[in-house]
Amino acid sequence: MKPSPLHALAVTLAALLPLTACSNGSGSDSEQPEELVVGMPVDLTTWAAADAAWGNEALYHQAVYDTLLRTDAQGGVEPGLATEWSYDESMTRLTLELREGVTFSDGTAFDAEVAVQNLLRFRDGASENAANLSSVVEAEAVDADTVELTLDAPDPALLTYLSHNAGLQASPETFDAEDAQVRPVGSGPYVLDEEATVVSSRYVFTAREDYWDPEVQLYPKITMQYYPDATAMLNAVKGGQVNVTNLHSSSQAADAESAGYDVHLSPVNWKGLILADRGGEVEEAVGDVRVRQAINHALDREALLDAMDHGYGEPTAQIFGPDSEAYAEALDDAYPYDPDRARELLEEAGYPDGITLVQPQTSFTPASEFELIAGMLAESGIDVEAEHVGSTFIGDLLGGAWPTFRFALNQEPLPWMTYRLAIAPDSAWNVYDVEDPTVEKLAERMRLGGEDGAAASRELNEYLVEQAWFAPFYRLQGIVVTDGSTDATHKVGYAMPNLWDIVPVS
Amino acid sequence: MSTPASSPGLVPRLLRHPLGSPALVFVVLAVAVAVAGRWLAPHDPTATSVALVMAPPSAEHWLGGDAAGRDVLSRLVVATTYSLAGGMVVAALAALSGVTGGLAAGYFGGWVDTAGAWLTALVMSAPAMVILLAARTAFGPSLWLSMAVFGALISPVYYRVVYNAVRAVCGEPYVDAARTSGLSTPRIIARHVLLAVRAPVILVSSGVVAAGIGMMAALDFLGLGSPSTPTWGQMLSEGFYDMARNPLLVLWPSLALGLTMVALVLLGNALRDELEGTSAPAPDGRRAPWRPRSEEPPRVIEHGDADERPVLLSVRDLAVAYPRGGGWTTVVHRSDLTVRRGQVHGLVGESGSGKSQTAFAVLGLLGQGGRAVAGSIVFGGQELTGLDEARMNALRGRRIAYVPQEPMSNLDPAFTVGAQFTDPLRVVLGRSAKEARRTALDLLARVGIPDPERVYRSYPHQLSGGMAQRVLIAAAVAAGPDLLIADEPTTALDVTVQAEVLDLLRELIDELDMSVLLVTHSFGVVADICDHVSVMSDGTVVESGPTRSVLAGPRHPYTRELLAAIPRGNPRPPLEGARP
Amino acid sequence: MITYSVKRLLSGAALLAVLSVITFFALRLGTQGVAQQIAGQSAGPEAVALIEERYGLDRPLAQQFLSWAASALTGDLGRSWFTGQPVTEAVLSRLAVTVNLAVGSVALTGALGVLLGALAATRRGWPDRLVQVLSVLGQAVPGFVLAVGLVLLFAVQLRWFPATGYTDPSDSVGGWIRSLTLPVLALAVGSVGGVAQQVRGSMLDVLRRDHVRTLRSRGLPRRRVLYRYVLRNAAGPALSVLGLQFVIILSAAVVVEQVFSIPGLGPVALTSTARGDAPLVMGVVLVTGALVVLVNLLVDLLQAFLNPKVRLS
Amino acid sequence: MNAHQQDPLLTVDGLVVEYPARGWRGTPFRAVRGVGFDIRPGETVGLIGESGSGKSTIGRALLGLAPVTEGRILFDGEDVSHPTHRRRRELTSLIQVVYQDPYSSLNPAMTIGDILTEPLTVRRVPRREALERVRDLLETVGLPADAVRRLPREFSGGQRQRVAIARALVLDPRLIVCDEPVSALDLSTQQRVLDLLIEVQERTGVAYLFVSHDLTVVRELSHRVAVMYRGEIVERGDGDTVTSRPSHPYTRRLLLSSPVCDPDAQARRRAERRRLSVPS
Repeated sequence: MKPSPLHALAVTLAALLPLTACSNGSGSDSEQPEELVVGMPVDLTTWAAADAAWGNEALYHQAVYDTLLRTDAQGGVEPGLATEWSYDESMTRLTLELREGVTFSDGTAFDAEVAVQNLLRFRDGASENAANLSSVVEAEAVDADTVELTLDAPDPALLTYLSHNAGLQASPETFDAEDAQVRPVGSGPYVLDEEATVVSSRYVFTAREDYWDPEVQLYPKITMQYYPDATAMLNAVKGGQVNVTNLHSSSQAADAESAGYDVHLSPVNWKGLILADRGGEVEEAVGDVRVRQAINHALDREALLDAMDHGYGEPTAQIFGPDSEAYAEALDDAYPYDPDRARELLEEAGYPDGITLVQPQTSFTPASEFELIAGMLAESGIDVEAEHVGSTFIGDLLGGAWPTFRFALNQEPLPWMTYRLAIAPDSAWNVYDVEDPTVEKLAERMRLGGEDGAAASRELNEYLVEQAWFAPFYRLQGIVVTDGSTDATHKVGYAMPNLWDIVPVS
Repeated sequence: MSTPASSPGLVPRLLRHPLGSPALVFVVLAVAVAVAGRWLAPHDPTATSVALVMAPPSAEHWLGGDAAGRDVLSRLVVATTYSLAGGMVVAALAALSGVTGGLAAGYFGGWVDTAGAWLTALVMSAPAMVILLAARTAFGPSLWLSMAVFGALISPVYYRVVYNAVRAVCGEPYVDAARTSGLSTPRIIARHVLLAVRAPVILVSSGVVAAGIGMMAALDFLGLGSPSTPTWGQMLSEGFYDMARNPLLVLWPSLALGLTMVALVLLGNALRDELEGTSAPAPDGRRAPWRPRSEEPPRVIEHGDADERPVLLSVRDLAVAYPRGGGWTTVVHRSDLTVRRGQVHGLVGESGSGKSQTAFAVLGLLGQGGRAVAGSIVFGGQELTGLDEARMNALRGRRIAYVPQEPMSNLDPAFTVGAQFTDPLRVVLGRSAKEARRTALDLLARVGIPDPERVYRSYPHQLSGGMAQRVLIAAAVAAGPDLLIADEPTTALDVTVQAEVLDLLRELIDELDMSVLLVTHSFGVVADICDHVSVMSDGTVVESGPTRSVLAGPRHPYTRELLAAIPRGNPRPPLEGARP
Repeated sequence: MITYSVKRLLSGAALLAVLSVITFFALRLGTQGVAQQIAGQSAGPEAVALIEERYGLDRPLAQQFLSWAASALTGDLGRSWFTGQPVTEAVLSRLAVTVNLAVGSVALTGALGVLLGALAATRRGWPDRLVQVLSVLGQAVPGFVLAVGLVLLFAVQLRWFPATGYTDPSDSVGGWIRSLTLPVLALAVGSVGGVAQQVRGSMLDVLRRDHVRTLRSRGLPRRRVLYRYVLRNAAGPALSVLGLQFVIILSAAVVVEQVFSIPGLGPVALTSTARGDAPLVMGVVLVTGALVVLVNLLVDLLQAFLNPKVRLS
Repeated sequence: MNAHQQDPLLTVDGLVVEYPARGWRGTPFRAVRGVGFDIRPGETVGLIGESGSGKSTIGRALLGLAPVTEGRILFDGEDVSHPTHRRRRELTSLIQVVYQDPYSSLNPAMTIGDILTEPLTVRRVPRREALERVRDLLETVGLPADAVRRLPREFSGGQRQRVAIARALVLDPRLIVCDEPVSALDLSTQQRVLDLLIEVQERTGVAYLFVSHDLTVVRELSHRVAVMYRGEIVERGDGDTVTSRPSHPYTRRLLLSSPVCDPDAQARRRAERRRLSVPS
């Protein structure tokens, strides 16, 4: 560091402060990793397995719980508590062989009966992903270590779901316990240290002895520190207080890099407009495919990427990511930026004077982004009015309050998952429950999987882009940073790696 | 006494204030920008352009563009309007509820007062952030709403100030006088009470506006602002978001915010200085040297004096002055005084004649900044002017003693009589705690206090005025001083008590063989106890001599006038037709 | 004294009752769709209905409040809707942190404020100017700007102190001090100037009073009169200001805790209010309200102790 | 003027003033304990007493500023001890007051003109007329006419007390309560203010209740005098008798305690007072 007046001042102050003697205490260079500190951008919703959330919260659960199956970083299904799995011919009956001799941290044994209960409780629970098991009609313990699931229709994503929250296995003792939300009892690699934990701030885990898979216990102790504030998170990174974290914003990547962190990028979400009222139920104009296409043409995706996310992403017009079978590179450029074409389309649709859309504006994203997009759309004759909303935003959104709105949705690893998330008539993000015969026909083919399923998913992608159900801007890079003592392998479709893919660097 | 805010020349006075003038100018400028912001802004502050995202300063866009590609300068200008208006809303709402509440509670008292105090406590114990957030979730993110709620939350600031001012004013006879003039309550409040709270309200307001602007910035920082309203705080928090890419985006709003708040606070300080008259006097370096008055006062008229006792105190050509503005206010000009051993010397004059200041000069205890600027004070052969602190202390504790005018205000209310009585005995005279206590109790008994033990343990407010004066006299004579300076020692007492205290003084003088310089305005007191008298007028001793001689044959016109003015006490004849 | 305290505590209890009514209804009327939020953004109507039933959100508001109040009176503040943590546990564990922070700041403010104020009153000159500058800065620089500045300098640049987080004294006393230093500074700098100015003002006021001259007339050295008599008389107003500062700092701590990611009451207050976690919000409001009531009572009792006139009547 | 037949202007009968206790359980403070006297038109009744004797409280009770607990106050035959709000305001034009402290009894922020016209303007007297009347009054009390535009702080204590007297006169009252009107003034101005009061009384026929602790001053002004001690009247009679040949021991002590400005006379007084106080 160059000597500067500020530095001189600091040195003077240092002389006055007796506390500085202990400032070299954080052993960042020690050889044996004692502890992993993970910075978490989201808080844990609940420990109750039946109500659990996933996505950004997956790390919390992966520390304490086992799932029936696991997915590796590339999305391949691997054994978890279930060692073998097989479907029948009709693809509606799934048999799982369970690992023997597994116990929960409270000593209770894990068996088929427990697994069945966990599955049914999740299906009927309050998790936002409860619908992931909606195809399961029946679950049965055939014997102590065999579970059989009966489905009402084939579900190509079921195995993946069982490696997520739907497959979480909690001790039956917690099922009706009052403190299930705060006191997890799982069979996983770590147990929660309740003494050291501060709910909604810091969660501390210690490695469990005699865990069946010691290979995933890479640290004796893990601390997951929740940073509600982006600035605080960045300060923690700059101050070297975390080993690994998922940054709030791409604007912080440069800071993290200059603080000596490795930056891992991977496309996670697509950011864009959901043109939800494609049936024209509330806003007639949005029901017209030409209007929706006009909106797509009105977007200068490159410019938006640079302006809003500093280039950390890839412009696209499709909602399926490159890791998905449905992905088609050509579709990224399906709607080049063309305000004139946009106006033409509007005119053809019968809106020569343009249209006006009302969109929700929240404090979750910077106001500047909203105005930037609104300004861009206005050039093509599409005026956007802001409606300011508070915490009821999500509920209203899913209730269909706004025909079009801006959001960022996960790019699921499997096309079927994307379908379940945002396309199926009963999916959460198809907020007006729009049902399209073409889409449904393709979905039936996807459901059966195989080559034809993959082909159908590509057709679906093409159809959705052509019909302009969405107006994506770009695929946003998820940014995970690791310090010098840590490495992480990115997991397809998700922001954070699997817990066991975060490893010490020797 | 408070000077009203409207008195001519507050603005000129502010402009002369060293920190007030730049602050005032800045605030006026900021307000002008706020008012004209809409027209001043070179570009549409909400227009976005991808090309302008994070653009560096250019000829077209002086301060460049922000993260959304908006013109930073235009936003800064328009944000001034919203930021200042937000601060104003805070102040307006806080003032509205605080002033109304404070007025009502202070004026009516009783249950209104109780209710007001309780409501204030309620508002103050409510967690501000939670309330702000709850209001925000309830009614949506509106800058004005948040500011109004914040205004309500800090209204106790006004409430307290107004309440205290009103309480003080309501004790003033002029409010009683208004009541007895037949003014209605609303009119009394409007005409008399409001006038008195105006100054403190103006003072508080500049701080509250600043607090409001600061709060707005904090809310924006927490992401709780109103995203559609451009404010400095919002620009700042957006700037923080992109600090690594473009630190200038933090700089501009910080400057606007910081300078405005500093200006407001400084303006408030300057206002306080000017309204409360606490502006610091110019430092000595810049003060013109003291000069005597141009016209020489006439010399003292000395009556013939047979007193041959040795001189104890000799004051010659004494002048006392206080710093005022860049110069001096002279309160004593050329004062001459001779006090002999064993003499009781009365120093008579009207208020403002400089008699007390002469006495304080002898004690070396002139008020803040005051000093003996000319002449000499010789006590027991020692020159007192220019004597260092330690030596003066040694004299004060032992050889010169002082009895003040107001017995109650001259005892420290926070300490028992015993504590403040014995402390000087131990520190100055080096007595042990036990000795000091015995001395004190003996002296308390000596000055005629019936139950010395009880008084020793008492706090001043538990004593009557006469009792307190006896305590002060006992404490003054504890060291057996050569000279006792008594400044109107009986003026605050009832006549019957006055007579007793004068008797006590007379006895002590005989007993301890001390000289007394007795400052008084009453010739009756002089006639009662003094063997010598000096008359002061307008800072000068005009006549001096033995009491009998001066009272019987005053020679100076002023003395004559004074003696003639004493109410003659001619009885008024009974009214015609009075019943016996 | 005891009857007075009991009376004050009763009035404080009434105050808390009113406060909880206001907060409850403002919050519940303000936040709709809590159940959706608890269930998660993609949750279907079944999951939401389940949540509503589980927490009794389908009942009329008044009924919800009464049942909350009934169990609150028995000392049971319920569990957070979102985290499921018992509210008493959540609030008290975090209160300890905030109180650490607030007491530290008030102590620092008090010590520095009295010292500087006394110096400014008696010496004028540089201490006087320092107090002026500090009080202007304290009022003019928003706490969060100061906090961010402190972090950038002392934590990020120099790495003397941790940038974020809080270490419990039971883990490491040194770590505890280190983790509190910057936040305490950030909070104290804002109020030191104000307190110093108050101390200065009331000392100058006391210095002008008659009894100071009388004490000096008995030969007591200036220094002794200042530090024994004047300071004692000026302590009352200073104490009032400190009490007020405690309340202000309690509010300001919300922002500072956010910047330093300190698990105090602030983040809980923010998130629980923002997402409408009524039981937790009520817990926060009750506990901070009670704290303020107690601090005010304490200040008044100390005040009475300092002022014999009040103490003895 | 035929004073023989005149009924009293003011009759105070069995007046008790109690101030409510502080706190719940304290006993109320009884400042005046059953006092009776009367004042006839154009008469001055002096009320002498030391601090805490209740003399000022009686004045405040007449003005409605202190609560009448028991007894009656008859003004011109009308019981005004508990008047309605409205009547109280009407009474203010009949009963006026001059306070002790000329510094605090005038609002420092108002001009003399505003202070003096205020009682008139609230009674809807046109401003012009009010100013006319005020100019006359300023002349009466011996102040320059340009005083209207000036602020109280531009005047000396004695002059301010003249303003206060003018304010009391502005409504043509029939009774003025003078509450220690000269005790805050310098010696040289006391006599002039006393002279003014007498002159005003002779000219307008207004009656005074003259409250003071100073025997000499009371003697100069009062036709009749009552001496108060601890809330009660201990002696009453015509001014000269009570103030120079008192019969009650307390009044005698009061008289002998106030010093005279002749050393020899004062020495005699002192000796006499000592003799008096020995038995007690």
